[in-house]
Amino acid sequence: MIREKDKIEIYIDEGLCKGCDICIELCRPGVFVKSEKLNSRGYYVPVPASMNKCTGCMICELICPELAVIIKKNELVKEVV
Amino acid sequence: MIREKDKIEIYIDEGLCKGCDICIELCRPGVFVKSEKLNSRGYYVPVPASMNKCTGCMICELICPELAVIIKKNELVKEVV
Amino acid sequence: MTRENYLSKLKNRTLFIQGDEAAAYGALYAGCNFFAGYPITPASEVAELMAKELPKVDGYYIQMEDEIASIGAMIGAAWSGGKSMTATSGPGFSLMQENIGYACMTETPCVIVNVQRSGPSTGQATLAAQGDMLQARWGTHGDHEMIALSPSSVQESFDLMLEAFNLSEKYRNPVIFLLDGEVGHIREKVVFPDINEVNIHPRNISKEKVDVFGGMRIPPMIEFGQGHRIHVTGSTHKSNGMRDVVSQEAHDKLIRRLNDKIESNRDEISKYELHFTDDMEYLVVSYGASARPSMGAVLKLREKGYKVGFLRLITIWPFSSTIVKELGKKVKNIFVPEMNLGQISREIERFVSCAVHPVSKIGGVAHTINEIVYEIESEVKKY
Amino acid sequence: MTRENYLSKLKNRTLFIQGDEAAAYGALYAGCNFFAGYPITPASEVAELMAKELPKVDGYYIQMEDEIASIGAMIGAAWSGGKSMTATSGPGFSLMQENIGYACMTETPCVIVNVQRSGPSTGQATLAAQGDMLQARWGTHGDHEMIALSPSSVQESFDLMLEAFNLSEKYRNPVIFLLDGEVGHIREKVVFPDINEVNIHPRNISKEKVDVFGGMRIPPMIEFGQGHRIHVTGSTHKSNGMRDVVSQEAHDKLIRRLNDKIESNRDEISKYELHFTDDMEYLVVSYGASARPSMGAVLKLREKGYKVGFLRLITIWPFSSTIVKELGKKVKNIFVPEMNLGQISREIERFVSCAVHPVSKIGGVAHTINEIVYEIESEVKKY
Amino acid sequence: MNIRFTGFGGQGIILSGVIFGWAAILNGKNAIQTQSYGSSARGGACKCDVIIQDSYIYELVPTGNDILVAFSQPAFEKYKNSLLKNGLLFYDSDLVRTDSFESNSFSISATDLAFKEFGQKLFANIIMLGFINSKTKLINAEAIEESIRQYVPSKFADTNINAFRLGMKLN
Amino acid sequence: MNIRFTGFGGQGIILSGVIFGWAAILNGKNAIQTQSYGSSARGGACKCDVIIQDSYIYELVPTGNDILVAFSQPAFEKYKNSLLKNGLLFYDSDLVRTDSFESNSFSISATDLAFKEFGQKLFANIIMLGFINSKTKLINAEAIEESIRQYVPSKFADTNINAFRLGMKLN
Amino acid sequence: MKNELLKYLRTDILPTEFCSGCGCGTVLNIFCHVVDELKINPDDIIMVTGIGCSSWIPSPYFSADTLHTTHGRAIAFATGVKVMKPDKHVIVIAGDGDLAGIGGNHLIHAARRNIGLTVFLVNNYIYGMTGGQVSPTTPSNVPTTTTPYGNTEPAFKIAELVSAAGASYVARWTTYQVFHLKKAMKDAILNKGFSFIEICSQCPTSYGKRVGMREGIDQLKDFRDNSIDLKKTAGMKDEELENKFIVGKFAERNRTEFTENLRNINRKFDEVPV
Amino acid sequence: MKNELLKYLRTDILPTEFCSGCGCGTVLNIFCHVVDELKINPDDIIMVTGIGCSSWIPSPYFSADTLHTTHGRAIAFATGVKVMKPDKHVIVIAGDGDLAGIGGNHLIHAARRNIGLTVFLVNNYIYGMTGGQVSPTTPSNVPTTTTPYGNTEPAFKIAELVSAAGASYVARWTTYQVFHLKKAMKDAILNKGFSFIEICSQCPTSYGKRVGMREGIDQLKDFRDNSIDLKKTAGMKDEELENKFIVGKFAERNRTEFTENLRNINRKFDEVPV
Ligand SMILES: Cc1ncc(C[n+]2csc(CCOP(=O)(O)OP(=O)(O)O)c2C)c(N)n1
Ligand SMILES: Cc1ncc(C[n+]2csc(CCOP(=O)(O)OP(=O)(O)O)c2C)c(N)n1
Ligand code: SF4
Ligand code: SF4
Ligand code: SF4
Ligand code: SF4
Ligand code: SF4
Ligand code: SF4
Ligand SMILES: [Mg+2]
Ligand SMILES: [Mg+2]
Repeated sequence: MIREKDKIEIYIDEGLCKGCDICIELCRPGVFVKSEKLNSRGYYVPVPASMNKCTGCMICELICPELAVIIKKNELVKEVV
Repeated sequence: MIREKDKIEIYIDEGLCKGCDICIELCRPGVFVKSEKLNSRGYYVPVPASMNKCTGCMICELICPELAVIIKKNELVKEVV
Repeated sequence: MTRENYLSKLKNRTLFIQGDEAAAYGALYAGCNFFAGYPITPASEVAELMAKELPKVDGYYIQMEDEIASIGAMIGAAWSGGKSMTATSGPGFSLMQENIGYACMTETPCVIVNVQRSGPSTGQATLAAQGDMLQARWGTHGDHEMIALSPSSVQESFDLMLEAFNLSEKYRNPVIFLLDGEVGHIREKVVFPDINEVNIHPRNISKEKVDVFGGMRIPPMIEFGQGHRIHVTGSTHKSNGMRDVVSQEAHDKLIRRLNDKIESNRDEISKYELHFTDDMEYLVVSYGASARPSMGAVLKLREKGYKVGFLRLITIWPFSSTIVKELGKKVKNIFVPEMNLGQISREIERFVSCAVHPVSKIGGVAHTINEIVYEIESEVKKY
Repeated sequence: MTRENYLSKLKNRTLFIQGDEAAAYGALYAGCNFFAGYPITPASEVAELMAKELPKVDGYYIQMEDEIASIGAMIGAAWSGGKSMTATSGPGFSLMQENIGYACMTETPCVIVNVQRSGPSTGQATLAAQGDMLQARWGTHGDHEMIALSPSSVQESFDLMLEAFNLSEKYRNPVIFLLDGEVGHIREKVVFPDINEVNIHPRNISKEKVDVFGGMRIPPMIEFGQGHRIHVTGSTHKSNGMRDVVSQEAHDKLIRRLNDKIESNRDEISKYELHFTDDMEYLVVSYGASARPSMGAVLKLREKGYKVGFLRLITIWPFSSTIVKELGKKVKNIFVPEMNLGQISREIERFVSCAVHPVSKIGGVAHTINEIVYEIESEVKKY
Repeated sequence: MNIRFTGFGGQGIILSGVIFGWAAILNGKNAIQTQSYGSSARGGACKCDVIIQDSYIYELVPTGNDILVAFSQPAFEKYKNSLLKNGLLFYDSDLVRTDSFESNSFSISATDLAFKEFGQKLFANIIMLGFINSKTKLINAEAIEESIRQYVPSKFADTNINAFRLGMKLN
Repeated sequence: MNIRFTGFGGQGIILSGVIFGWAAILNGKNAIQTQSYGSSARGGACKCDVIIQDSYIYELVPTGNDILVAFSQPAFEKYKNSLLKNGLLFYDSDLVRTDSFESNSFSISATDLAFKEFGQKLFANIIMLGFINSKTKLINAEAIEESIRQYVPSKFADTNINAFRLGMKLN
Repeated sequence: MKNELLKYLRTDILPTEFCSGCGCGTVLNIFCHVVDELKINPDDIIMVTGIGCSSWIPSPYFSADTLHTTHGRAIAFATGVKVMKPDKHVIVIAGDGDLAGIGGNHLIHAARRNIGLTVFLVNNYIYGMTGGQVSPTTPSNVPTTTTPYGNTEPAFKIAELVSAAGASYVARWTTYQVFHLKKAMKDAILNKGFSFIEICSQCPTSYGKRVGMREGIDQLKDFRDNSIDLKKTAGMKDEELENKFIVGKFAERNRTEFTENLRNINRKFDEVPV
Repeated sequence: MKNELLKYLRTDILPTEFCSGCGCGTVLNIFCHVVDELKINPDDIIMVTGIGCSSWIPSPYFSADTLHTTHGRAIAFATGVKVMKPDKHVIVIAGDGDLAGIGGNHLIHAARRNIGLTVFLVNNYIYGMTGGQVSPTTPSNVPTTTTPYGNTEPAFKIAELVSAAGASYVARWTTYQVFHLKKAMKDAILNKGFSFIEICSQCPTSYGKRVGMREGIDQLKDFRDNSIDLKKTAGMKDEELENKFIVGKFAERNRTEFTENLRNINRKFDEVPV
């Protein structure tokens, strides 16, 4: 069996994020969860909790009002399990 | 033979007319002709030369830009010829 | 609800509100029943309060597509029986200039509030200024006179708005209500009077068909719909309202009368407040928000032993030249704290021969008492 | 066709044209390559000539939907490398006020022609006036300085337009060209110069990326498309153009610099003409069309033995206060013939302590020589 | 020398003045021309003044006219009193009745003539120019013809010159 | 007595000042309240000043603050120097770090507390009001509660009062 | 013999100052007929207008209360009038430059609001009063005093635009179709919401002569020969419709009138106990 | 890790001053993607804007030559820019109040002229920056700070209006349809004439909370649930379409661009012998 690994990386720029939850709510597979603690600017930022669910649909990156979500699609690293 | 007489009266208010010829040109039966002489304001006013041709269509009255044409439709006076 | 019912509910109430809101309440007391406006900081609060309250007195608030439409609708309403007003700030006030001239020319009673913010252009939109004092006088093209008032506190914003409507009716002229963003946005205590204690100048409407634009210095008005088929125009007109755009005499007669009705009543329209002017050697002249720290400074300077007097202008236009001339003769120096680079100080220069010192501050922050004290002290010490 | 080819065809030509047209030709000589406008009597002739001639110098005439759009397009063009202008009269000038402030605030070189007609409001649209002299100074909201010029003949309308463009480039400020309907519509002889004899002040464009809004009193410009990604705003801004709409210092620094660049060059900008002032006892001050019969009157009074001097203002704003102050000390009376109810006479009052007499005439007809002679004689005889 | 042309808009009143003014300049004089009209493009009364002098012109408003040209009754009524004593009145006899007004006056049927000779009432003003010049000899005819060619559309130039020459011949 | 409330827009900074000012008036004092904010409705720094005096207030701009309330780091940095010697600093400890700044200071986790106790960060400002009043006893609590009821939407009045009372109890 | 309809005019200033053959006079004429036939008392009419030749139809000629405003602002002023005088017929007659040029924003916003104004826009394709500068309705390529080399801009289709803005009654007719125009004017006046007619009208002086039609009658013949009924245009290509006058009714919609909405709010407060 | 697209922004002033969840940020984000994907050098872009929150997308955030004008006048200023710089992408981004309220006239006239501007109107249904007053796009009955008893006016359908005015490319999308919006922005920028996109966008602070949608995400869900493809609306009744967001392409027409017409005239004079 061959598995794709680290296909997608997700970054949240905490310095930009304003905790609007849009990425959390609109990611269909539900990749993000809300952080537990306020960041220094008073927001609960999203945490990409289930990276492996990510389909790479790019919605979160495109819709984030702060350009705070970065989806990196790396070349496929396939490994034999 | 019965003829309708004086069915329609046509008046031109020379004090208002500006000699634009619109009534002359748009009257289909050609009731009006142009006067020979300038009036005191420098215009050749129309003269209803062939009253009997008038169909009473009212176009001249409605379209005259100076409200200078008056079409009076009297009760029909029929006379036997 | 009738206006009376509404006002009886307000009577004797104490509120902690902004100058903008007090101005709006003043308008409601004055009988304003029409407001057309367009949002702009720091004047939007006037509109918002009118939108909420006008329906309660069977009046109408409408928001137009821009300030030009707003003043237009306001003038249309005034000729249709409305006591009407609009409110804006610098950018909108600039846009209204053409039709301010129209209101002068047609002798339309109405009130235009300009809550002055820091300009020119968009400037610092949320910060206060007194930068439109001369624009209020000269902003529209052609020769004209103007009535403009400027309150120094929230309570006065209320009180003076009544006066603004009364003057507009009495002189059949637009009145500019020159709030500054400072007084407009401060919250202070206001107490509403009993409507019966308030003096309302009714519109002078003629039942008969008369000349609405001449025949006397301030002719009566007629309202649309009275059946008099009047003709109102911003073009030069005869006393019956009909255009005469070619004869020199018609223009001369009309425009001189329009100017004269204000100019010849200058002293009657002019309102001001005097303090310590009997024994003064120096005079401070101020108005609006600046008058607050100015008065504070005068008190402080008096404590320090300086013989300083104070003139607070309430009426800005027509300019209170009589008192300024008179006071100017008594002093060596006049100091004029203003939130601009010196506007009213220029007007003062026309009437006095002593030295006139603008005490200018711009950038949206009111003078402090100490700043004014310092400026005056350092000048006075030179002698 | 290149501008040079075009102008070489005009060189040494004598034409019998209106002041409006001469102003337009002046603009073409000055290198104007963009005109945006909206028709209005008595300024339409400027537009009509530009519409015809601009394509010949590869320039652009556009007619916009109103005057606000016209001045907007003009400012946009100026930042895009255009030498741009617009022309209007009172009503349109009032509408332009907001964006005149924008042009001041953004230090946009451009020329705004106001061919003054009889106001306020629509007034007498086809008749001449000088009623917008103070509006040109104070029409837009907020503190600002202004440059304004006023020609007295058709030839001067041409010559001074060159100056207007040069001043706008030199000081990076809008320049108001205050024609009056009289000079604008008179036809007189004009002779066009050789382009090589004409002095054109080039736009000060920086090739490098620099601060375009500060750092020096009159910073260089940058043109859109140079790759410097500049930010131009009518809000208060720092020297790099970025908004700072909260700090008092930013506003104070910017606005004082904008005022200072004009104010401190007052004497350099100020142009005027003096006659018979050496031995005078009375002074006549006038400008624009009024200066013609005024000079005629001075000549006539001199013939009669009165010691009258004459100051013709060419620059209106900044006001020529230095010479006025100086001359004011020499005389007992100053007479100011103007086609308004006394506007420049008010400004004169600020700087002199002698009596200032407006010689006002409104209603669209220029003063006659005898009218001025009469006014002056009857005043002078009182003494 | 002050000359005033008056009439309705659309009669070429202003053009007459412009042509005359430029002709004066071609003759080496100073001239200014001013005009005024009602606020509609056509209907109202309209006047055009030309001041011609040898020296620089300070006076912008003629204080009295040496010549008055009238192409309409209202214009005549309005301006007749501006004529100086010994001034000359020219008018279109079809359009203006001078009744008891006393002056040195000259008239022709310019408008009717124009319509009948040249098919357009518009040429009346040029016929009148010719007539005036034949009576006054103010400016030499060549200068006026040159000026006409300068100011009328080239396709109508010849007709206008003919109209002018017709006017010169009238009595 | 000058009090300055500061933070981001949207944190109820201005409301705090208004409530405080009106409470002072209910206590028979003179008060003026002024506010300033950046030009966007929310993002920017925002401040609200309340001046309370027994006499008429001529000074419109506080020349130093007796109390500074800080709900954001930028606001704190910007305004900390306006605090008078011996002035009191109140701040939200989740949002502001005061580091080496020396003053009499008091802090609570107002925002986190509000979210966790009342489900909305919005109540932080009212919790802070309670906290301030418990420390300073400037105005009697009844007047503040009356003022709160006056200024918050009635359906949130009780929650706000609870928030206020929670703040009063904090240490 | 005098025209009886002169009773609707301010007769002391007749004849009009319009040029000979100008369509403005025809609009005035038909409007008088309409008022007469609808038996509207002119005391119940408030005319509002702007600046331009067309604006002179009401100001000064038609004898009713008349508000002659600044250029382009008639509809804005009329809005204030209508709010305070909802029971009057508030009628705006003005030109293409005035209403669709400088005043275009007020036009579309009033249409959106559906305020009960009746607006007759006299489209003569030019700025007439100022002597023939290009207007937003001047057809492409036409030379005018400010487009000496031909107009570089396409023209507005005003009726279509006003319809898209939301007006409840919209039509276009020319001064040639006098009977249709008369009927449409009646419909417009009787409609409760915002009613708009674009009236294509001749201007021999400032427009006609530019396009080879020196006299008013020439343009009228053009209207006659080149008008096409809106209903017949379905499926026609843009090129076929070029230089045609598409006439007919463009919109008739049932929408509540703006000032009624305002009064409904006020009525709520009638019942509030004091 | 930083977003590579930040290179298109003036980063020293980030984070933006937009409220949390504001759609303006999304528009900015997608616009950066578009510029990147089209490989446009920002030096070839001139951004022009007015006053309002939406106007802050270009001013100050997007890093290109930027002309931040007065309220409502962006398109007028941009007209002058485009005439002098016809080879640049002149792009206007501003709000509903700015472009369709006070600036409505410039909008329709620019559309008529078909001048080669690209205009993105961010319709948040409110005057956001001034704190939530009714705008010409606020739906009827919605309460705002200046319509406390509900909006008495119907809303503009801006895309439809601009199409009627003559624009050569017109579309409407919401901030939810990020891919469609991205594609449309590309089409608009590449189209030569006047291109216009109405972007329905959330404003939680000044609008959403008034209609029970306190957070940006609430309005996005509304966009998601209530958008309907223009192509599917044929035959649907007005009532069915109420409160729906009709999205899609409204116009795509081949018309000559305005500044090209101007240059064609100038070219004629190139050949004139001196
Ligand atoms: C603010 C302003 N700008 C310009 C003018 C000059 N002006 C007067 S009428 C007019 C054009 C009128 O055109 P239109 O509305 O089409 O009327 P028409 O004369 O063609 O009937 C213009 C531009 C003015 N009076 N006010
Ligand atoms: C002439 C003028 N009038 C009013 C204003 C005040 N003003 C600033 S932004 C704005 C509304 C902005 O609304 P919109 O364009 O929809 O932008 P948003 O903030 O909603 O994105 C207003 C009315 C102004 N700056 N200038
Ligand atoms: S969409 Fe962006 S700003 Fe909003 S929570 Fe997610 S990362 Fe933060
Ligand atoms: S790319 Fe799509 S699936 Fe992946 S986190 Fe973003 S929204 Fe979720
Ligand atoms: S239409 Fe009227 S104005 Fe024209 S010629 Fe006939 S009567 Fe005279
Ligand atoms: S009524 Fe008809 S037929 Fe009779 S004269 Fe008039 S147009 Fe001719
Ligand atoms: S210029 Fe045109 S619109 Fe004006 S009156 Fe003459 S023909 Fe009529
Ligand atoms: S007020 Fe609305 S549009 Fe403005 S930044 Fe906040 S959410 Fe965005
Ligand atoms: Mg027209
Ligand atoms: Mg908006």
